[in-house]
Amino acid sequence: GGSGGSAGNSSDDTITMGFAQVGAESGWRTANTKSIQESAKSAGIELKFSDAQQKQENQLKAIRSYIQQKVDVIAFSPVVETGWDTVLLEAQRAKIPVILTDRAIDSDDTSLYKTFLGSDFIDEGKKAGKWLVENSDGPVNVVELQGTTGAAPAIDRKEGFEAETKSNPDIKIVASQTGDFTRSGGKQVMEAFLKSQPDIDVVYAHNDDMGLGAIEAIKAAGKKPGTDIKIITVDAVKDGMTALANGEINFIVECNPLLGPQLMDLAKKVVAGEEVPERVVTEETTFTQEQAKAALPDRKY
Amino acid sequence: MTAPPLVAPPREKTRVPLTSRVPSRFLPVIATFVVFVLTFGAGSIRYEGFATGQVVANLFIDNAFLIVVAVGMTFVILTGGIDLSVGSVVALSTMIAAATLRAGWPAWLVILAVLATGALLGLGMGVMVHRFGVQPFIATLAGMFLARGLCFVISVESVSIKDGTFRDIALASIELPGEVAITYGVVIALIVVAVAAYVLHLTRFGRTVYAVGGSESSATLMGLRTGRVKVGVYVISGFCSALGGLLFSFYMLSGYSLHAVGLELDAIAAVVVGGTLLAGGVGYVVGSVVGVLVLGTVQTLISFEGTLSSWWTKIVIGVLLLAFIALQRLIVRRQPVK
Amino acid sequence: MTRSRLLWPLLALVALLLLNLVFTPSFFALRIQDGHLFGSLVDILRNGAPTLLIALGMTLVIATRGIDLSVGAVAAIAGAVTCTHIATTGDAIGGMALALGLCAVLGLWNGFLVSVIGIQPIIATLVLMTAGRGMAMLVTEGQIVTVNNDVFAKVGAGFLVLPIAILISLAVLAGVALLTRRTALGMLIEAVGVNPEASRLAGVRSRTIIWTVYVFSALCAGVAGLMIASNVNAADANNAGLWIEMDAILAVVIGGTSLAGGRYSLTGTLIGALVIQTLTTTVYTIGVPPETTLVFKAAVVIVVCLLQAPRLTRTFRVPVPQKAGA
Amino acid sequence: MKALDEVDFRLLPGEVHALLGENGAGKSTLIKALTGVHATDAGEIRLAGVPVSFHGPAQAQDAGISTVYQEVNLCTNLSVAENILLGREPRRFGAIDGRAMRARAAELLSRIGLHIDPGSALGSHPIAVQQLVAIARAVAVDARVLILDEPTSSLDAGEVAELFRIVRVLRDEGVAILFVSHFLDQVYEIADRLTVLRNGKVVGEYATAKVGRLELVRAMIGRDLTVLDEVERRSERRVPSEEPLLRAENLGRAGSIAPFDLELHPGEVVGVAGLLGSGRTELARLLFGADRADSGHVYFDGKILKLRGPRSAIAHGIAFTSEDRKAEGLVADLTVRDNLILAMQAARGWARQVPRRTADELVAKYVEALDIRPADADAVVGTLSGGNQQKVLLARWLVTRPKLLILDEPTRGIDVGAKAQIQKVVADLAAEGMAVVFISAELEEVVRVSDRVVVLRDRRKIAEVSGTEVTVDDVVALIAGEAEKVPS
Ligand SMILES: Nc1ncnc2c1ncn2[C@@H]1O[C@H](COP(=O)(O)OP(=O)(O)OP(=O)(O)O)[C@@H](O)[C@H]1O
Ligand SMILES: Nc1ncnc2c1ncn2[C@@H]1O[C@H](COP(=O)(O)OP(=O)(O)OP(=O)(O)O)[C@@H](O)[C@H]1O
Ligand SMILES: [Mg+2]
Ligand SMILES: [Mg+2]
Repeated sequence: GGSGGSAGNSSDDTITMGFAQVGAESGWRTANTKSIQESAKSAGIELKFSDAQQKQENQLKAIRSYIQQKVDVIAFSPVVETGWDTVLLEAQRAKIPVILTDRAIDSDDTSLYKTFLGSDFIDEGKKAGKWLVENSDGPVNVVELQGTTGAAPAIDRKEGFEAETKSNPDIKIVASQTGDFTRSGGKQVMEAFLKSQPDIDVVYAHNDDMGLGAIEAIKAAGKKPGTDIKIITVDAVKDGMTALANGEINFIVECNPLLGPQLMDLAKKVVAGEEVPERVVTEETTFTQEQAKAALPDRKY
Repeated sequence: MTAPPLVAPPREKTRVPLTSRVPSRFLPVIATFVVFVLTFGAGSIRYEGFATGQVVANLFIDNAFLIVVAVGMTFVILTGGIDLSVGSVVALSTMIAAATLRAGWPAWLVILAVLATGALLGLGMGVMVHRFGVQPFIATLAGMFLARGLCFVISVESVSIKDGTFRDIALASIELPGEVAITYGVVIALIVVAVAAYVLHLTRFGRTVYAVGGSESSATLMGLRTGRVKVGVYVISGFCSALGGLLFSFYMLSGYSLHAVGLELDAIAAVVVGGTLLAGGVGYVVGSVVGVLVLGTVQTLISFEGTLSSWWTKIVIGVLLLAFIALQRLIVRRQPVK
Repeated sequence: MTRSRLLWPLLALVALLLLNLVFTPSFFALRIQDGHLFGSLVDILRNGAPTLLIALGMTLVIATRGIDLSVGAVAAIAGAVTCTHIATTGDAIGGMALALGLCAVLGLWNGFLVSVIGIQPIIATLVLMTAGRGMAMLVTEGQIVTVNNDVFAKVGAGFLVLPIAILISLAVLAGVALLTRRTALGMLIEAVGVNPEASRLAGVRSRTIIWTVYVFSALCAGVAGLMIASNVNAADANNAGLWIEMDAILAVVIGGTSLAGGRYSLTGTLIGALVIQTLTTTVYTIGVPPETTLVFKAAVVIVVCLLQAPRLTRTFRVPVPQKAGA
Repeated sequence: MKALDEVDFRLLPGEVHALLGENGAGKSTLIKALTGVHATDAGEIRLAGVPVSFHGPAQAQDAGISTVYQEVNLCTNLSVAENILLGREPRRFGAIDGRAMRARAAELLSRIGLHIDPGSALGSHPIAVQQLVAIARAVAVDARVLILDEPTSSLDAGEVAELFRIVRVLRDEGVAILFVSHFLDQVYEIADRLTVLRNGKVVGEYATAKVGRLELVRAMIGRDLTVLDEVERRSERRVPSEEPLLRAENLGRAGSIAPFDLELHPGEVVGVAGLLGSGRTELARLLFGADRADSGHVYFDGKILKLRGPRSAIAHGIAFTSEDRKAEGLVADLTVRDNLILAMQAARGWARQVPRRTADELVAKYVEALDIRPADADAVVGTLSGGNQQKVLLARWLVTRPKLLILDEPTRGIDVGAKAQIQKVVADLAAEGMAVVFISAELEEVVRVSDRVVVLRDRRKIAEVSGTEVTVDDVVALIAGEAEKVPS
C-alpha cells in the first residue's frame, strides 16, 4: 500500500505520456520535438514534455519525476547509450512501460524497455558510403566533417561510412575533423582543409548544416560545390534539400525526425498491453538531386 | 600622569546596523535558505506530489555529485580562485572508472586510481597557480581542456559500467522513516560536507583558506603558509571533483567523455548563490549545499511544470535564478554594497 | 611591464604560425582573388573577428572587476533577430539596427543587475546567459533561419580587400583605444576595478561606468553575433556563440589583463584573440585528430602561461596588489 | 632601483632600538628584508650570532621574529580573535577551540587595554583599532625579536602609553625591539639606541641619551630643518565671517553619531578631538555624505544641501581624505599621476580628460610642495612608502581646490619635516579662505593648527572650544573629564 493512489494521472481512458527530450540542440531536434507534440495532441495523448538541455542527469531527473507523477508511459531519446539501468529499473518497479526513441541504449537487460523506435546511424553512414562507392571511378580523396566528438551519431556515421568505403582502395579519407554539427564549424574546418589539402574530391558531412557551411567555404575559395567538389550529407532538412535540388549537394541520406505518429501508435499499444516489436526502424530514404527536386515542394521540415 | 581611558566604553550599536543577534556574515546563507524554503513551498502549493519527502530526497540523490563538486569549489573560491576544470574532471573520473573496470580492475583499486588522478590534476593546477603565478582562470581552463581531452583519448564512445560492486553501490538504497529512500551517494556527499565544514572552521588549514581569501598579502605577512593553502585548495577541489565523478558514475553507471559538460558553471553558480563572494574570504560550505538545492529545485520545478518548450525551459531557468538572487539580495540588502 | 608581458603570447602566436608552416608550406601564401586577399592568414583574421570583438568588450568589463558570461547568448540573439527580420521583411539594415538596439537593452539589463542591485557579475550575467539563449531560440522557434541577403552577407563574409569582419573589429579596437586613452574613461575604469570604494569616495561615477562597460560589451557581442550569422548566412540560435565567452575571457587573460580587475591591455587582448583563433585553425590544418584536440590545446595554453607568468613575478616580487574594500 | 644600500645594523637583546628616517628612506624595506619578505641580493643576517636566511615571513616568525608591518596587514574578513591567533590557535583534540581562542584573544587585547568583542569582524573596526589588534598579535608570541613599523601612527596618547608599558616589559624580559616612528617624542621616551637611514643608507647609530633633536633631524633629512617651527600656534583668532560656509543642524546617524550642530566658516580650521572610536571619522563621513545621515540638515552657503553621496558633496566643493588610505584612499595599481588627478577627473566627467600637460604640471607642483618621493609621475602608487602615499592622497584633494576640506588623519605616517609642511599647507589654505576640518589622533597637532576644536566623546559632540589660550590639557580634560563618570 502506498500514499496517494489518487495522485495518479487523470481518468483511466486518457493516456499520459512523459517524454524526456535531449534538448533543442539542432533544427533536426526541434522538428522531432514538434512532431511528437503535434501527434500527441492529435492522438489524444496527454504529453508531459521536458527538455534536458543536453544533460543526461537532467533526463534522469525528468524520468524520475515522471515515475513520481505516475504517468502511463515514458518515452525518451537517450542523450547517450549508457547509464540508464538504474532509472529504468525504477520505472519497471513502478510498472511504467518505457519506449526509446531515436537512439538505443546499451544494456544487457532488454526487458527494461518495451521497444526502440528510431533510425540506425550506422546504416546512414553505410548508405552514404555506398553511394560514393557506386558513383566514383578512379582515386577519390574524401574529407570528413565529423559531428561533435563523442556524440553517438558522429561515431556511428563515421563507422558506417568507413565500413562501406573500405572495400574500395581508391577511396581515401584524407582528413577528418569535427565541425560540431554546426554551419560555422563546417565552414571553418572546410576553409582549413581547402588550404591544407591539395586535392579534395568529396566532402562527407555528418549532417546537412556542416555540409552547408562547407559549401560557403568552397564558394569563397572560388570553386563550385557539387561539381568541383562533391558533397554528401546526412539528415535531409529543408535547407539541405534545397541545396541538393540546386545542385550544390550531391547526395543526402535521410534521417527522419518525424517520429511522432509512430511513437503515439506504439504508446497506445504498449499501454493496452499489446505486443510490439522490439525494434521499429523509422522509414528513411536517400535523396539524389533529382529526387530532391521532386520531394522538395512538400517537405515539412 | 593619569592616562584617560584608552577607548570609549563599548557600545551596543556597531557600524553595521543589525538588530538581530545573527552575525551579518551568516545573512546570505540564511537568506538563500529562506528563499529556498519559500520556493519549495510555492512548488508544493502549485504542484501535486511536490511536497513529499521523496522529492526532497531526490534533490539530494540527483545532486549528490554536484554537492561534492561544489564543496571543492567552495574551498577554491574562498581563496579568491576559481576552478573551471571540475566538470571535465568529473567526466574523466567516470571515464577512468568505466574503462578500468572494463579492463577488470578491482573496484577498490579503481576508486583509488580515480581519486588519485583527481588530486594529482588539482595539484598540477595548484602548482601552476601558486609557483608560476598563472591566473587561476587560465590554469584551470587548461586543466579543463586536458581532462576533457584525456576522456576522448581513453574512449570516444560511452562505456557502461557492469562491475558488481559499483552496481551494488549504485542500486542500493537506504530506507529512511516516512517511506523515503536515499542512496549511498547522498550519505557520502553529506559526509564530505561535514568534513569540509570541519576543515574550514576547525583547522588551521581552513582558517588560512579564509585568510588568503581576505587578503593574500596580509596572510603572507602574518606568517601563514599561504603557498601550501593555495596549492591545497586545488588538490581538494580536484579530489572532490574525482569523488563527485565517482558518485556520478554510481548515478549513471557509465563513463562518457561528454558527461558533465558545463558542470563548472553549475558548481560556481551554486557556490555563489549560497552566499560566497567570488573575491574570496567570505562564505560557507553549507551555503553551497543550499545553492545546489536551489538549482536542483529550479530543475524540479521545471520537470513538474512539464509542458515547457525547450526555449521556455531555458528562459524559466534564468528567470527563477534571477528571482532567487534578487530575493536573496533583498534580504541581505541592509549590508553595505561595496 | 605590460610590454614584456605581451612578449610571450606574441612569441606563442609566432610559434603557432611557424608550426603551421611546417605542416603546410603554403600557409603564409596570400593571393588576390576577385579583388580581395585570400589565404590562411586572412581566414584566421576573419574567423577570429567575432572573438576579438567580444574580447574587447570583455576586457573593459574585466577591468572593472566584472565578467560577462552572457555574450554568447547575446550574440545568438542578435543573429536570430536580424535573420528573422530579414526573412520576414528582407530589410537587412533595419534588422541589424533592431538587433543592436536590443543588445544595448540587454547590456543595460546586465549593468542594472550588477551596479544597481549589486549582484555578483558572474551570476548576474549567468541569468542572461541561460535565458538569453532561450530567447534567441524563441525568436527562431528553435530552427536555423537561413537568409539570402547581400548586404547582410557582407558583415561576416564580405571583403574590402581584407575581410569586412576584421575591419570592423579593428575599427572597434582603434575606437575603444582612442576613447579610453584619449578620454579619462580608461583611467576611471581601472580605478573602479582596482578599488571601488576609494573611487566612490573620490567622486567617480562608478555606477555609470559599470553600466557603460556592460552595454558596450553587449553591443560588441551583438555585432559579433551579426558576423557569426552573416558568415554562414543563417542564424543558429543553439550554436551561435556557444562557449565564445570562454574564448573571449581566455583571450583577455592571455593578453595579460588580470581577472581581479584594474590595469588592462587592449593590444594584449588582440594578441590573445589571435592566439586562440590560430590555435583553432592550427588544429584543423595540421590534422590533429578530434580526440586529441583538447589535449593539444591544453598543452599550448599551459606552455604559453608558464612562459608568460613566472619570471616577472619572481624577479621583481611586485607586492601582490592589495585587495581593498572587499 | 636600489632601495637599500649596504645597510649595517645591529639589534641587541633587551634594548629598544628606533629606526628613523624620512618618508621613503627605506625603513620598511629594511624590515621587509630582515624578515624575508623581500629577497636580499647581498649581505647576511645573523640571529643570535647564527647566520640565517628567510624565505618568507613564516620562517622569520618561526625563528622568533615577530613583526607588525607598516600598513595594517590583517584580514578584515576574519574576526578579531582569529586575526590575533591565526596560525597558532588553541586546539582541543586537534580542532580549533573557538571559545578558548576568544578567551585568549580577549586576554591579549586587555593586555594592551583594548576592550572590544574578540568575536567581532575586524573590518567593522576603524584603522586604529586594527592597528592595536596587529600589535596584540605581535606580542602574543614569545618572540626574541619584536619589530614594530609605525605602530603608533594612528594611536592617541593613551594608547601609546599603554603600548610603551608593554614594550618596556618585553624589553626587560630580554626581547630585542625594533621600533619605527616619526614621533620624536615617542622615540626619546622609549628608545635606547637609534639608527638613522637616509636614501637607503645608514647615516649613523646613536645612543638616544647622547643625541639632541636638532642633530637627529639633521641626520634624517641631511640639512637643518627650517619649516619645523614655522607653523606656530596661529596667533590671532580669526574672526569668522558672519556667514558660515557650512552649517549642520541636528545632523546624525543612528548607531554612528548622535545628532550634532556644527558651523564651519571660510578661512577657519576646525579641529576634531576625541578618543579612539569617539566618532570623529563618522562625523567627517556624514559631512561628506559618504554615509547617509538619518536626521538633520546641512546648509551650505546658506542653502540647504542634500548630500546624496560623495559626488554631490564634491560638486559643492567639499573634499574628504579617508584615514584608511589603503582601503578607501588610494588606487594602488595606478600611477601617482592618475591617483593625484582622480578626484579632479571624476568631477570633470570622463569625457573631458585632464590634459596630460596639466596633469604633469600638477604632479610636479605637489611633488615639490609636499616633497613626494620618488618624484616620478609614472611610479605605481602602491610601491611608494607609506608616508608618500599619504601625501599623494592629500594632493589629490588639494588639486580640486575645495571650499571645505575634511582631513581625517592626514599626517598618519608622515615624517617630521613633511608633517610640518602639511600643517603649513593647511594654514595657508585657510588663509586663502578655505574651511578645513582637521582630525588627528595627535592632540598637539590638532590644537596647534585649529582655530576651534570640537570635542567628541562617546559618539556625541560634547564641547567646542576656541581661542588662542586653549591647550592640549584643556582638551584632554574635556575628553577625559566626564568619561571618568561613565561606569565601565
Ligand atoms: N615594491 C617596490 N617597488 C618599487 N619601489 C619600491 C617598492 N617598495 C618600496 N619601494 C621604494 O623604496 C623606497 C623605500 O620605501 P620604504 O617603504 O622602505 O620607506 P619608509 O622609510 O618605510 O618610509 P615611510 O616612513 O614613508 O613609511 C621608497 O622610495 C619606495 O618608493
Ligand atoms: N571601545 C570600543 N568598543 C567597540 N567598538 C569600538 C570601540 N572603539 C572603536 N570601536 C569601533 O570604532 C568605530 C567607530 O570609530 P570611529 O571611526 O567613529 O572613531 P574615530 O573617533 O574616528 O576613531 P579613529 O581615531 O580610530 O578614527 C565603531 O564602528 C566601532 O566598531
Ligand atoms: Mg615605512
Ligand atoms: Mg577616525
